[in-house]
Order: sequence, then C-alpha cells, then structure tokens
Amino acid sequence: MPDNFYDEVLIDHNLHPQHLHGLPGATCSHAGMNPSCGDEITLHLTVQDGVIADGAFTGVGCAVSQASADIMLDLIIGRTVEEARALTALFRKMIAGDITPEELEQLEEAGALQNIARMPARVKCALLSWRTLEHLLEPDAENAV
Amino acid sequence: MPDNFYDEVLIDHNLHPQHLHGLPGATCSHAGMNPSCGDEITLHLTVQDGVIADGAFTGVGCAVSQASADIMLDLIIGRTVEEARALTALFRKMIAGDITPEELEQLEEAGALQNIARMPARVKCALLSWRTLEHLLEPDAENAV
Amino acid sequence: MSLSRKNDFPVFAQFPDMVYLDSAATAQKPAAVIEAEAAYYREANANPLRGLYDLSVRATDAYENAREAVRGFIGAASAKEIVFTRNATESLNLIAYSFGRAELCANDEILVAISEHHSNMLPWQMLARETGARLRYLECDSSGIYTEEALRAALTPHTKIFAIAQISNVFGRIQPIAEFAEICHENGTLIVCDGAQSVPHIPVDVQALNVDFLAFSGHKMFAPMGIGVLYGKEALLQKMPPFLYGGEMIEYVTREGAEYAELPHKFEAGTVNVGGAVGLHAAIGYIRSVGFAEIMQREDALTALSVEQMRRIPHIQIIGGDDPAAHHGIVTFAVEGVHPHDIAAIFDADGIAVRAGHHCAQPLHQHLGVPSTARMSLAFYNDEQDIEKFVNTLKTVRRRMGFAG
Amino acid sequence: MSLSRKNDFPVFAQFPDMVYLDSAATAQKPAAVIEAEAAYYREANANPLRGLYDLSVRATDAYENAREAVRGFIGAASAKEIVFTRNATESLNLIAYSFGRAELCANDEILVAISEHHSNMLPWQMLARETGARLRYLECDSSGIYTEEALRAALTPHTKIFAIAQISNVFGRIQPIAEFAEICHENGTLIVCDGAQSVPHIPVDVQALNVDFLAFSGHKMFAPMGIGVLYGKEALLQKMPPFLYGGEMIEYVTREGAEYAELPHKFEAGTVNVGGAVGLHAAIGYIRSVGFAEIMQREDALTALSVEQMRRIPHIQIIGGDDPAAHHGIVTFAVEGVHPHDIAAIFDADGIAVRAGHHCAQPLHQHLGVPSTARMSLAFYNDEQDIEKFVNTLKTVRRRMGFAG
Ligand SMILES: Cc1ncc(COP(=O)(O)O)c(C=O)c1O
Ligand SMILES: Cc1ncc(COP(=O)(O)O)c(C=O)c1O
Repeated sequence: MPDNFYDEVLIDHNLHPQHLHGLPGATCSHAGMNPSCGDEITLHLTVQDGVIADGAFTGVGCAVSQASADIMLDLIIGRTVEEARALTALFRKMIAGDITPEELEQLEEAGALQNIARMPARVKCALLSWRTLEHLLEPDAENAV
Repeated sequence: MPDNFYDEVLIDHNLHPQHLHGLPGATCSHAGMNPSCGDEITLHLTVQDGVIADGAFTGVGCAVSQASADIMLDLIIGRTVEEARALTALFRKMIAGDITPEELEQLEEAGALQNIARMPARVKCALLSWRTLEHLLEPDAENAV
Repeated sequence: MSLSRKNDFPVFAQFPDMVYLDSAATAQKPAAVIEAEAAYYREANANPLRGLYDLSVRATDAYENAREAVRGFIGAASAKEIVFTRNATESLNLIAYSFGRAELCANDEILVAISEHHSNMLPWQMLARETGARLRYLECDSSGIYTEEALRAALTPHTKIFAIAQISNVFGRIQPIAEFAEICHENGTLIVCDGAQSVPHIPVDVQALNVDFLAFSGHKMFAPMGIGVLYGKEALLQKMPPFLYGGEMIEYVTREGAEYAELPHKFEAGTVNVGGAVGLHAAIGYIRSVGFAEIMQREDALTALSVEQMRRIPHIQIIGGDDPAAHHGIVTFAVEGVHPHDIAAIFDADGIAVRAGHHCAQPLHQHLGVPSTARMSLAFYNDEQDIEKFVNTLKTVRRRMGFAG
Repeated sequence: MSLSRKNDFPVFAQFPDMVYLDSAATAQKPAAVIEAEAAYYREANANPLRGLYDLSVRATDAYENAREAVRGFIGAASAKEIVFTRNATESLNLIAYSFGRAELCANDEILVAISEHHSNMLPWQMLARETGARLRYLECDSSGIYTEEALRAALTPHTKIFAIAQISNVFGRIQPIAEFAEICHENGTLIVCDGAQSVPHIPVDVQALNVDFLAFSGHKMFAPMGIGVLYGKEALLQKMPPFLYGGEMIEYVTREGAEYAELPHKFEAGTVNVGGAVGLHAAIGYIRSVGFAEIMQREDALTALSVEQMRRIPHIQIIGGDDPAAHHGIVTFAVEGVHPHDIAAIFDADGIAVRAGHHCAQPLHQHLGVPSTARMSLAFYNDEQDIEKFVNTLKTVRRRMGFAG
C-alpha cells in the first residue's frame, strides 16, 4: 500500500485495532464524545494499586480518533496512573506544536499523530480518547480511578 | 424674497394660512397623521345639503403638509361633496405625474405642489390633508359627511 | 454543454485547480455580485427609509428595487410579502417566534419532516417547548420520499403547521410541495416551506406552490452572506406581531408602547442591510442572465454523471438511492469502512471540497441509521472535469485508507 | 489639522460636492473595507466552522480573526464574549429575548433612560409585556444629563436591568457609564450599554466600564451593513438560553431536543456573515491606523466649530445646550418657525445630507416637548469646509422659508 493517506501506523491501528472490545473486569469507564462529528468513544480501564492493568475502548469514529485511542491504550497499559497523566500532558504538548524531540520519543507510536495539527478540524478527533482518559484519571471524577 | 426654497404659493400658505383655526360649527372632523414625520392635521368641515359650506384645520406639520391643507381648503370650500371628491382624485393624479394641463388648471393653486413628487419622502406630507379629506367624504366613514 | 461559467467567478481564477463541490453549504459569488455590492458602497451608501436627501433616496431605491426583484423572482403577489432577514435560519425563527407564539397553544400540533435541516427543526422544538404544542415528525423512506397518504394520515385537526424543505440538503430530492400544500390547506394547516436548497436551483413560484411561508438564504444563491428572505402571505404577515423591535419598524412610539410600521418594515428592525440586498438583486440578475433552462440542464447533467459513475464504484452507498433524477445537485454518500471525516480529508488533499458530517440533519441520520455521511453538491459553475476529478479520488479512498481494494 | 481622510472614502470621489453630515445614521466606507470584503469573496469564501477543506479553513480563520479583532478593540476578556449579530438592534433584542425572558418575572423592574433609541427601548417594552415586569424610565434634564443621584433613587431592589446608551444619538453627550455601572452593581442590577454611537468614535473598554452587555453596529463604524456585535460577560452568556435556533449552534440534536454549542456559537444560528465580519475587521484596522487620538481631535474640533457658529445664528436652538464639549459629533437642532423636514429639504438642495425627524427617539422628543428636530452628525472624514457649507446654508433657512430674517 504505497499511497496511504495517513501515516502507516495510524492506518494500521485504525484497520486492526487491538483494544477495540469490551472489558468485563473494568474498574472504571467513561464515554467521550465529539458531538459535532458524531464520534463517540467509551474508554474502559482496569486499575489496580495505581497501575493501569488493562484497558479497551468501544464506539465509533474516524480513523484519527480510532487510531489515537488504540495507540493510547498500547502506551498506557502497564503504566502507573501518574505516568499516564504525564503522557497525556505530553500528547497535548505535541498537538500544540511545542514538544522536544526527547519528549516526542516518550510518546512512541502516538508521535504518528504529530502532524494532525495541520488539519485544525481533526485535532478534536485526535484528542478525543486522551480527553476521555484525563477525565477518568481526575482524582474527583465520577467513576474515576 | 427672491430665493424662496419652495414655490411662492406654498411659502405663503405656510406662513399665512387662512384656514388654520378651530371650526365651532363643524359637522364633521377627522385627524390625519404621518406618524413617522410627526405631522398631524385635524380637518374640520361644515357640510350642509351636500355642500362644503366651511372648513378649517388644526395641527402641526412641515410647510408642505400645512400649505397643502390650506390650499385644499381654499379650493373645496363652497364646492359640493362630489366636486371635492373629484378634486381629490385629480390631486392624486397630479402627484402620480399623469395629469393633463386642463386637469391641472382645475386644481388652481394646488398645482404648486406638482413638483413634490421629485422628493419622494415629501409626497406623504403633500397628501396628508387630502387623505384626511377622502376619509371624511367616504360615505360610510365614522363621523363622515 | 454550453460554455463554462467558471470565468464569471473570481474564486476559480484564484484557485484554478480547486474543485468546489460544497455549493449546498454556500455558493461562490460571481464578479457581478461582488462588484454590485462594492458599487453600492461607493455610490449610494446611506441609511435608507427615512432619507430626506439624495444619497438616502438612492439607498432606499436600491433596497426597495432589490425587494421587488425578489418578489418577481419567486412570483409573490406583493413586495409587502418579502421580508429581508439575515438567512433562512432567521426567517424560520421569525415564523416560529412571531406567528408561532401568537397562534399556537398547548392543544396544537406541529408536524415536521424528519429530513429537515436543524434550522427548520429546532425553531419548532423551541416553539413546542414554549407553547406546550406537540411536535410530531413525518417520516420518509430511505429514498427520501414522503407520500401524500402518509401526510394525510399524520395531519390531525390540531395540526397548525407543517414544515418541510422543497429540496433536502441531504437527499437532493424535489418534494411535491404544491400537492402537500393542498392537503395541508384542506386540513386547515399552514405549510412552511424551506427553500434554501431549491430557490437557487429550480424556478420557484410561491403562488403556484401556494405555500404560506417560504424561507431562503442569499448566500446559497450566489449573493453575499448576511442577507436572507422570508416570504409570507400578506394576510398572515399582516396579523403577526413583530419579532425584533427597534428603529425603522415603528410608526409611533410612546413610553407605554408603539404602533408598528406597515409591511414589510414591521419585520425589519434596525438599520437594514442594503449592501446585502443589492448583492442579492445582482445575484438574481445573474441567475436570470444564465437562465434556469441552462442552470437545470447543466446541474442535472452533472448530477447524472456523478451518480452514474459513483454507482459503479464498489463499497459506495448513495443516500436516497441510485436514481440520478432523484438528486438535484446533491449527492450524499458513504464509503464502507471509511469514516466521512477521513473521506473529506482525502478529498481535501486532492484539492476537492466536499462536506462530511451530519449536514445539520442529525435526526435524519438517526432515522437512516448512519451516524454521518459525506456529501458533494454542485452548481452550474461546475463542469465535467470537476466530476471526473471527484470520481477519480472517490475510487482511491478505500485504498488510501489501507483497504485491499 | 492633519491631512483630510476624504480620499480614503470612494463615495467622496463619486460625489465631490456632497457634504455628508449623517454619519450617526450610517458611516461611509473606506476603500480598505470595501476591498477587504470583496477580497474575501474572491479568495476565501466558504461556509466556515464545519469546514474540512482548505477554503473552509480560510473562511473559519477569517471569521474568527475578525472576532478576535473585535475582542481586542473593546477590551473584552475573551473572544467567547463576542457574538456577531446583524446590528445593534438585534444585539439588544437578543438580550431581551434570551436573558430577559429567562431571568425576569412579574415582580421585576427594568429601568430605561428616556433618551434611548427605539432599539434600546422597544425590546424592553416587549420584555415587560411578556414577563409582566414593570418598565420605568430614568429622566434627563434638557442637557441630556442623568445624575448619579437620580439613578440611585430610581433603582429599587427589584431593578434587574438598566439600559442606557453611552452616547445618545440625539444629544451626543458621553454618559459616565463606569460610574453608572458601579451604582447598578451595588444594587444587583445589570447594565446594558448601547454603544452604537460611542464605539465608532471614542475608545471603549468593556472591562474598564464594567458593563454587563454592550451592543453596537458595524455600519456606523465604517464596516459593511449587516454585521453587528453583542458583547456579554462570559458568565452571563454562559447561562443564557439560545435565541435563534438552527444550524451551527448545536452540539447534538435529537427528535426531542438539542445540546447547544459552546460560546459564542450558541448565539450564532445559521450560516454566519463572514464577509461582513471581514469588513468589520478591516474597519477596525482602518480606525486603528487613523488612531483615536486623531479621530477624537478632529471630531471634537469640528463639533466645536459647528456649535460655536450655530449659536451665533438667531432663531436656532441646539438640543442639549450650547456647550461644544457636550456634543460628540452630534448636533441636533431646531430652527424657529421651520419644520425639520423643510430644513432637511433645504440642506439637500444645497447638497448637504442632514437628518430630520425624531431620530428613533420619540419618547425623548415627547419628554423635551419638541415633536421633531434636525440633526447634523459627523465623522473624522468631514472637514472645516463641510462645516462652513453647513453653517452657510443654516443661515439661509428662515429666509428661504419666507421669514424676514
Ligand atoms: C444610539 C443608537 N442605538 C441603537 C441604534 C440602532 O442601530 P442599528 O440600526 O444599526 O441596529 C442606533 C442607530 O440607529 C443608535 O443611534
Ligand atoms: C435545507 C436547508 N435549510 C436551511 C438551511 C439554513 O440556511 P442558513 O444557514 O443560510 O440559514 C440550509 C443550509 O445550511 C439548508 O440546506
């Protein structure tokens, strides 16, 4: 597939998402929505002793929002809540366009979304799952960790 | 007064109206209004045996509306109701710009208002007293003849 | 096909490679319109209506001549029936706020076609909330067809208003408005017609259709943004209370209240948009100079070309079906496995402007069971090459999203 | 005085002999504004906000950059506080319909300055009728002065809103809005400021004034017609229900209802007027390039010149008194024995545009005991020669109406 429209990584996560399924043992879930696009993603996490032991998502959306969710879960499963929060902050920094190369490295495959900022209408899509994660990790959120 | 703005006749009727006064024995009266200008003229007539025996007006307005009322009364006092109706129709014809020279003659001094049509905003002023007269002469008007 | 009209539109000189297929959202403007508005500001700009000087008379004439041009364009009986608004949305809100709140009560019903644009749906939701009237929906089949039987069955003795677009911005199908109007009137129901997508593209005659109200926007018919029209039958407008209150819509004001001006000024509060009206007048002149014969012939041919090509591409679903005659310049579609936002992004990368989302018709999308769609919509300034480029990109969409073919 | 700015305005090239003294009704447009709007239609025209393609991103940027320019121009804290409307009249109606109907009830009072333009009076009359709230008037003296004591005395625990213009279109006097705002807020009353005549002529800073709402029109500040602004404090706008309903102001719609979009889009239903906003942006740029220092210096000097000349002419009465400093570019007057319509006609015959009537302030005229007046109003594009011609004609008015002198 030589002329993929999006980055190979993004295309792949969209076509073959690893984490697009229910999560029976989830300790918390939250639905995030981009109502104007119709995108809707529900994020499910199993958090034990401050560590994100497992995670998954359900819902529909464009390639950017789906891939972003899948990549995010790849990145945060196995990390502590603290680490996940830090990664979320880094992701926002990247989208805002002021990330250093060292920081970018920490984001691993999520770096594939770096150029989404050139399509302003799509930034919301890229952020959807991360916003939803932030909400779940807020200390005082309903249904939170 | 060489550089009068309006026709001499109009200026004169505005400055020295003959008929601007109450009319104690009036058989009918009607208030006409150009609300957007603030012009307001009440027309009083004494009609006996189908003849306009006397008439007067009260109220405030611009030179065009005041002079038009005074000239109109000059013209219709002593005429029959029928004749007054016919003159009103002629006056409207004149304002609309399709009057013949012979017809114009019948309007006597009211012919001085012929050129008001070139000032569209002032047509209403010229017509005010005539509209009020029409109302009074309508067979089924309240307070009518 | 006759000569391309692209040269009349400066935006295509600016972007010669752009393929603009979002005219249902807003149309491009011919030089004649842009220049007419500019000329107004250079040669006749003043506050009209109360003008007692030359320039103001010019402005008044410019404005009222525009109104007369609109009257003639839609075949209204009187210029009093033409109210200038900002856009179709405001026109529809005006009906709901003024007519609706004065005339409807808790016992009444409002019937709205399920395919309506939010602008012809949310004002009725608001009206139902405010008056307690019941809001009901008339449903269409998957081709966007409403039958006369279904309409008859949906009308009740309480139905005061039926609201429907002559052409839906999703289906592109022309509805039989005259027939619907007759059915409504037999039932004592008023028909509100949303002409936003029809007035720019087909001849619309309000007396032939016998609609009670018609709303449309200038910007979709090659006029500037910021000017729209509400047509209403004189007897209805006459008895309606004002909507916006302020300067120029009164006869007389006291501390306690006001007497309102005659139609149509009663509904035009504040300083009016003469520049916009002049632009709309020029747009009507431009449409007339092209002529609906050419406009329709060209738009129908391009629509047919698009639909015929599209239905040969695998994994494409056209909303409203594959019959070219059912789509008047509007083809809404889905590509299996690809989200409409990704479709639009791919088209954009190829310099082709199409729209993706719910097209301000979410309840319709819920009714059809698709969360969102992509849409191409055209005007007579498009040409066969535009359609060819569109089809070529459409063929690549799935491949570029990583599908095998 | 520095160089004349007339050359910036094409209308004065078109009519070199015209003296335009009706800028309070609508201002003339500089070439920069006319051209900016035209350029938008040539280079960036699309339906913004939902755009997924290049041209639509341009349109969105053009529109939101205009909003940001307005924010900066009036010193608002956030662009969310800037709602684009059609004109000041619509802005004021929006407050009355949305805020007013949601927040007021029969026990409440609305206080309105008696000198208000109908656009800042009739919406409050409407609101009083709809809610049962009591409408009261704050009265000024014959100079147009409202004292702080009178305001304090008029406010009651029930007063929810005080509506007043920063500059009345009849008096031209600048009101101490910041002081009034403080008095209102101490009383728990919101202040609605009509900035239609102030924003174009003096620097206005909504945070320094601490007004709750500010309404103004683009067309009086050298921008195209059809674009206006409502400023509202974010917390107030946030809790207000929408006014117009339709496309672009929603997040999500179902058959039953809708979730509304974030500020300021919640209040901008339907396709927005990008061309008008771009024109307003250019007008702000133009005003900034001239600078308020020059604008005020020039307008104050011309006003002073006018008032000083006028008060020497017999039989002239200046509404609001003979102090030049009390008239900011607006001089309303009467000529003994001559009806204002005749005055305007005489000026028109000499090529001078002035206004006559009640200037959409009938209750003020009733309060002052004059049925109507004439008004000259200026902008920085006027020059001393304009004033000279105006004064020369004014001197002839009585004679030309047949008076001896
Ligand atoms: C003081 C004042 N307020 C409000 C308005 C209304 O402005 P617009 O007609 O542009 O809505 C005007 C101008 O006519 C005005 O002078
Ligand atoms: C069918 C239909 N109705 C109403 C509208 C609303 O038009 P506007 O946004 O110009 O008010 C549109 C366009 O967006 C439309 O397509």
